[in-house]
Amino acid sequence: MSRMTYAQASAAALRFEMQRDATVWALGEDLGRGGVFGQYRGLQQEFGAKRIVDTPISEAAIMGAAVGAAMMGTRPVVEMRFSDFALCAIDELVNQAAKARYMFGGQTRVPLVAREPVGMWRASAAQHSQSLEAWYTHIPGLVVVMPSTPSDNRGLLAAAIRADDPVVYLEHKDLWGVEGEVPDGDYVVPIGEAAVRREGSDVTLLSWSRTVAECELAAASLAERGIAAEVIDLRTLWPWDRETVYASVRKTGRVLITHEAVQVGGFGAELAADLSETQFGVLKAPVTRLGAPRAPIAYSPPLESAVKVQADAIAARAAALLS
Amino acid sequence: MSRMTYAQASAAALRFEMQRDATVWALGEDLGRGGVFGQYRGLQQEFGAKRIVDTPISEAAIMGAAVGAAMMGTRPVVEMRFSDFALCAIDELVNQAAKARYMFGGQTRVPLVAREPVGMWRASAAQHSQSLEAWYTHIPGLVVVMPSTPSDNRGLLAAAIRADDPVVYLEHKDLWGVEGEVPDGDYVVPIGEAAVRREGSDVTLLSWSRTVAECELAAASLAERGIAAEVIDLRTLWPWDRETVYASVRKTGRVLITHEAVQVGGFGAELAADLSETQFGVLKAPVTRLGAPRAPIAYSPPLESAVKVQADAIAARAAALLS
Amino acid sequence: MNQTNLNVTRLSSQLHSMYRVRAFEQRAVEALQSGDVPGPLHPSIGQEACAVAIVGSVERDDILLSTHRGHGHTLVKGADPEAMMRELLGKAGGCCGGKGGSMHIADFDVGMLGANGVVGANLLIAAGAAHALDLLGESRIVLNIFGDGAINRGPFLEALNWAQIYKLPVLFVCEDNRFAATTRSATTTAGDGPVARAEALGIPAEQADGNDLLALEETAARLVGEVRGGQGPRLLHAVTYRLTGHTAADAAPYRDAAEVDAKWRDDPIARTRTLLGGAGVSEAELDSLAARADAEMSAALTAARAAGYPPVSEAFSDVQDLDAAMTAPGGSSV
Amino acid sequence: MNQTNLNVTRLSSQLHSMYRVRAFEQRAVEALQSGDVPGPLHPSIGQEACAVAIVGSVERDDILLSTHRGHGHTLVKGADPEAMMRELLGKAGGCCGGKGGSMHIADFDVGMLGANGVVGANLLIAAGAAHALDLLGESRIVLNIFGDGAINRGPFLEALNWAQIYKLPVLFVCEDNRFAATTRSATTTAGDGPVARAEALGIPAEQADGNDLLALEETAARLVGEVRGGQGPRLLHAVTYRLTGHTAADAAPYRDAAEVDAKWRDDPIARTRTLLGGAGVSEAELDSLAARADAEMSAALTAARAAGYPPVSEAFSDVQDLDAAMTAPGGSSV
Ligand SMILES: Cc1ncc(C[n+]2csc(CCOP(=O)(O)OP(=O)(O)O)c2C)c(N)n1
Ligand SMILES: Cc1ncc(C[n+]2csc(CCOP(=O)(O)OP(=O)(O)O)c2C)c(N)n1
Ligand SMILES: [Mg+2]
Ligand SMILES: [Mg+2]
Repeated sequence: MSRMTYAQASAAALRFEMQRDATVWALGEDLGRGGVFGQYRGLQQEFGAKRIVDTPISEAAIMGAAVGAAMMGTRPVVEMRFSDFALCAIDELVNQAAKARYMFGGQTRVPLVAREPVGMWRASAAQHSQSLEAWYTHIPGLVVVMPSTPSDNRGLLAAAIRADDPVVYLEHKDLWGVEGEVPDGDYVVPIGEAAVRREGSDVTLLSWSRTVAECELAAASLAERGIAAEVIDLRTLWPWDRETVYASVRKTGRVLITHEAVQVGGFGAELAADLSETQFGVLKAPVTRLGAPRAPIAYSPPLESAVKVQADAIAARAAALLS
Repeated sequence: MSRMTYAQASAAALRFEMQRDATVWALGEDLGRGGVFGQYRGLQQEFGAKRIVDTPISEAAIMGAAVGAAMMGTRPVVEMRFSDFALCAIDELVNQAAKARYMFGGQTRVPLVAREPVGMWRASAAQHSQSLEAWYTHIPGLVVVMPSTPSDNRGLLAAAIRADDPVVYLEHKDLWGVEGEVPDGDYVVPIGEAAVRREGSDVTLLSWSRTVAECELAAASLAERGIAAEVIDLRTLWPWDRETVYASVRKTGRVLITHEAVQVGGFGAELAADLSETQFGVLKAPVTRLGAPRAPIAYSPPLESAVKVQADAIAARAAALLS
Repeated sequence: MNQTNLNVTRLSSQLHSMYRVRAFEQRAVEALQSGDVPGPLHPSIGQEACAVAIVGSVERDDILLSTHRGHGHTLVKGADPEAMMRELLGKAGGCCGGKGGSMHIADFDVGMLGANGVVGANLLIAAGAAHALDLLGESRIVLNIFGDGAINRGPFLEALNWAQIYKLPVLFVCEDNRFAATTRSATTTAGDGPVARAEALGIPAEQADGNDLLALEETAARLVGEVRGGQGPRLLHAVTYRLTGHTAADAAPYRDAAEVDAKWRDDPIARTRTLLGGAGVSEAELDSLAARADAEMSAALTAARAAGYPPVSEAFSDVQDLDAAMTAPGGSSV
Repeated sequence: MNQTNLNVTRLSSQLHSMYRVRAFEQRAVEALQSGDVPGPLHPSIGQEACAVAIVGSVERDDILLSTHRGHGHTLVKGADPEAMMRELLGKAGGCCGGKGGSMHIADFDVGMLGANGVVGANLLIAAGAAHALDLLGESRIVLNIFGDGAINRGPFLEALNWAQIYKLPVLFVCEDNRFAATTRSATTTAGDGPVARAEALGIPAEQADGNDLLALEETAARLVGEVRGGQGPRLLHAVTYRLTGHTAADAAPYRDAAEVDAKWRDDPIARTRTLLGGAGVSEAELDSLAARADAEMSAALTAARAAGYPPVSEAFSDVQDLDAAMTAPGGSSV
């Protein structure tokens, strides 16, 4: 175990994978200076400019080249800098990477990882704050991962790099500096397994990414009011861990799904729809969602906060499910 | 009233709006020869090449230029040819068009219409068959419209062109040739109003676009079995007509939501989540969805059919809700 | 071209190859008309010299990325015509198992990494394939063919810039058939075209007559040599003409019959045939090349027609490893 | 430049304008350091001649589209510095009501249609704005400024090709400060740069010293005249240098102090000051220009600091007309 930040944990994972497998490489803007969030710090010095590649501002080419390079048997780790800019490379990800294996009848695989930092962070405003994970869950061929802790960022990035299909890997910008204990050596967190962050029997708080911490705070405050909330960190959005989630819902009979993304059409809708249908008989209250309003994200801090899903609102909503 | 196809109805709408308002114009590839589906036939002859603009294969520029032109007070109608190619212009639609009004604090509007033909049609395979309406419903600032009949294509396209915000206007390729009676003159179908296509009290079949016709077939076959299905054509996905849908669900207590898009993360998830929550007390059965499996769309006809949501499956699912 | 220098054997084999491409396209169009091809078809009739001269100038283990109009390229790269025809008909045994169709034809065994349904997308994939070859220290190269319409999409700039800054082994080929669907690409293309654009990026580039098999081959071979020699990317602009419609369903009423007639007189097959005739090859021998090609492609079509469709379960395979269980009909639902 | 030809009054006013831009940036950086600017800030220190000479060469009712590094352009176009400063601080009365911040600064009243957070996106919007002017038969023109990093994104190609085929009234300006964030753009840019790329598209283009106010103005004015005259698009490549970090938080350790020191000796403000000094303007007069600018921008910052934040309800306004009721906290939910 070593203590490190979420950003450092991702660098440790990439470093380990690059040492382990010579076909792993990374490409993106400013990587040679450590990347905009320092998550590539030291790697170009260690692996050289051919494996940690500084690219032009050409998001379509970064992703498109990764598709070609992946089809040729390498494992590119694509850095999109802000997930918002990944919209400049959506054709390459959705029409090419996600479909190549299928379209060509299984002749090829596209083992790339698209790292796309998401979320609100320091008043970055409408074009630098989005969380569009729901889009990727809707696209056949894509795996969608959203780590919320340093150790998961180590273990899940390793798993993503080893996966043989394209993985959309969404780190949260507000988590880069979060510290935690991270296993050393060969450490992999399997894709598709949720983590129960806190056990409880009254209500399930289902979330991922930065909002998990808000759920943990909410659960603590609910505990003071005598409500035992179970907090589940989904970690992988597709394929998601039905077993763990269903077991929790069968126990609590109440679910609040929360996420930072816009609520309308968010991945919470998929989960709510699924749980409302499959757990119809066991639900003691309607499955409830709490996401952002359907508005772009403003720059001004009080306006930005107004659309952020926070512990108080989560606790209030959860409590309402029991009243 | 005139009898015309869905494609002709859209041309009639555009023609009427272009006669009515000199700031309306259209841009896209091959429009001067009528567009790939004939939906612009005759318009360049009538309005000239400056208002029906033949463009290069530059989807990003088509959409991006429309954003700039809309901010300058014109009303561009963007033709994306296949909604799949609109992925080459997603930054322009989602980061620019959808956010400009908000980001600039209300200083501007972006009254563009993005026409993006969707859906499976004649073995077009994975890159020419997608239905990604759910994506757009998730983006604040966008209106999302999906007409299913010739007369709606006349009236809704008119409404979309007159709207002051960006409208994603998704016609279904398999409907181009469908004929129907279409009102003449100044005809507008308000955005945000669903249509009850068939009344019934046992189960609500909620759908849009091409799948509405499948629901109508399913309803007819259910009627033979003594089940009275109500068929609702949502027509506008955002903002959707809660009043009409809620009223139907309150009446039937059972809902099957069907769409051609992939079920996971489809707009059906949003509707199911909303209905499961808001109608919790009145539901006699779980809200159920029927969409495509999470797989790309294959070329070979039997494989393509296998992922198509069709009347038989709809009827079977609906019947199961009553058993 | 001094006819005494003609390598008659080689040129005959190239003419045969052109006939194979044409016969394949003709059979495919026939199959479309008979209702056997369910999806769109973009024939390359009139552009066979490009396929034969350019694709013929790389090795079987080199990599090819092509377009929606890629049957000829795929065939010359070495793919089996019957597997291709099965693919066009959506049948089992198609080179993509019937899942891709004409627009996604591919045969990875012969280095053909796919046609593409998105104009311009293949340039980026090609740059990336070349990037991987460079990273892996391989000596193979990438051949990337795209149309005159593709040079106005952003990926053209991004891919060429990319290939040049990393000095990647890729030959970009703009196979210019003068049309982008129903639009004359000259009307939507600013400046002097792909050569000027490549040169502005520091990439040596050449234009050639795309219907002159021998000149084209000479140019392509030279550029391939430079790319293989590690000199970085090159661009070739091959000017040809699309003798038929954009798709097999397009009667192309937007151009004069006279224009097309004139272009038929520049048919690369006829030109090559004339060369061989001039070198003393008999009409009968030349006809037999055509006949052999026709027979081969007719047999391919017959076999494809006779083949069955893939099992419906194939609709749900090859999606991704991690959620096979979740890719069932009805999606994630119960 | 023959100093006897200097228009001292005009040049003094231009120097004042440069001082205003610099003072605005310095106050903004100060405000960031004091914690008053919540978001990212990209100062244009060292690039003031571009703002003053180029933006100064269009009219107030012409249209401007700029980048994330757009304070100087916006100010010269005529925006109110206090409204701009309020915007940077996210305060009520900001030119975007506090909703945009530095990266989305805009003032439609002075034809400034926005900075942009997506590198390269503004070129397409600019082409479209010019397209609308053409369609509406107006004589105004569009000025579009972007960085050296933007020329490697697809929109550069698509926008220039577009503007040229429709002969649109737009002046494209590559304000080349040698860096794209922490990367020297020369290392990721193939070929000879924006002039060569524009010329390959048939667009007349010129390079100029971006720190030489008078030469730059002369070139910009000429190109603006050609654009206004209906001759179609033009491109100007202004070569300058980013004297500070990419953002106000970037210490730019990736470049030598010596390099930066040398560039400070090319500071466009110092150069212009020298010209005026040579023409007999006293140090005291020159200092007073700087002092006036400092005072104005300090006042703007003081006012912005004193201003309140917009009401929280503003988070939910200006989204779209049709679903105001649905844009409530909690989204679509009950
Ligand atoms: C991004 C994109 N836009 C539009 C289309 C529709 N489309 C298919 S082929 C074609 C014309 C392409 O012209 P060109 O590149 O010259 O190739 P050619 O068809 O002439 O071989 C168009 C516009 C597409 N497939 N992809
Ligand atoms: C599409 C996109 N990719 C990446 C970024 C991140 N980014 C912001 S500014 C910048 C550098 C831009 O360089 P240049 O165009 O030269 O402008 P400068 O910052 O030098 O003014 C980058 C990479 C972005 N905003 N948009
Ligand atoms: Mg062409
Ligand atoms: Mg720069």
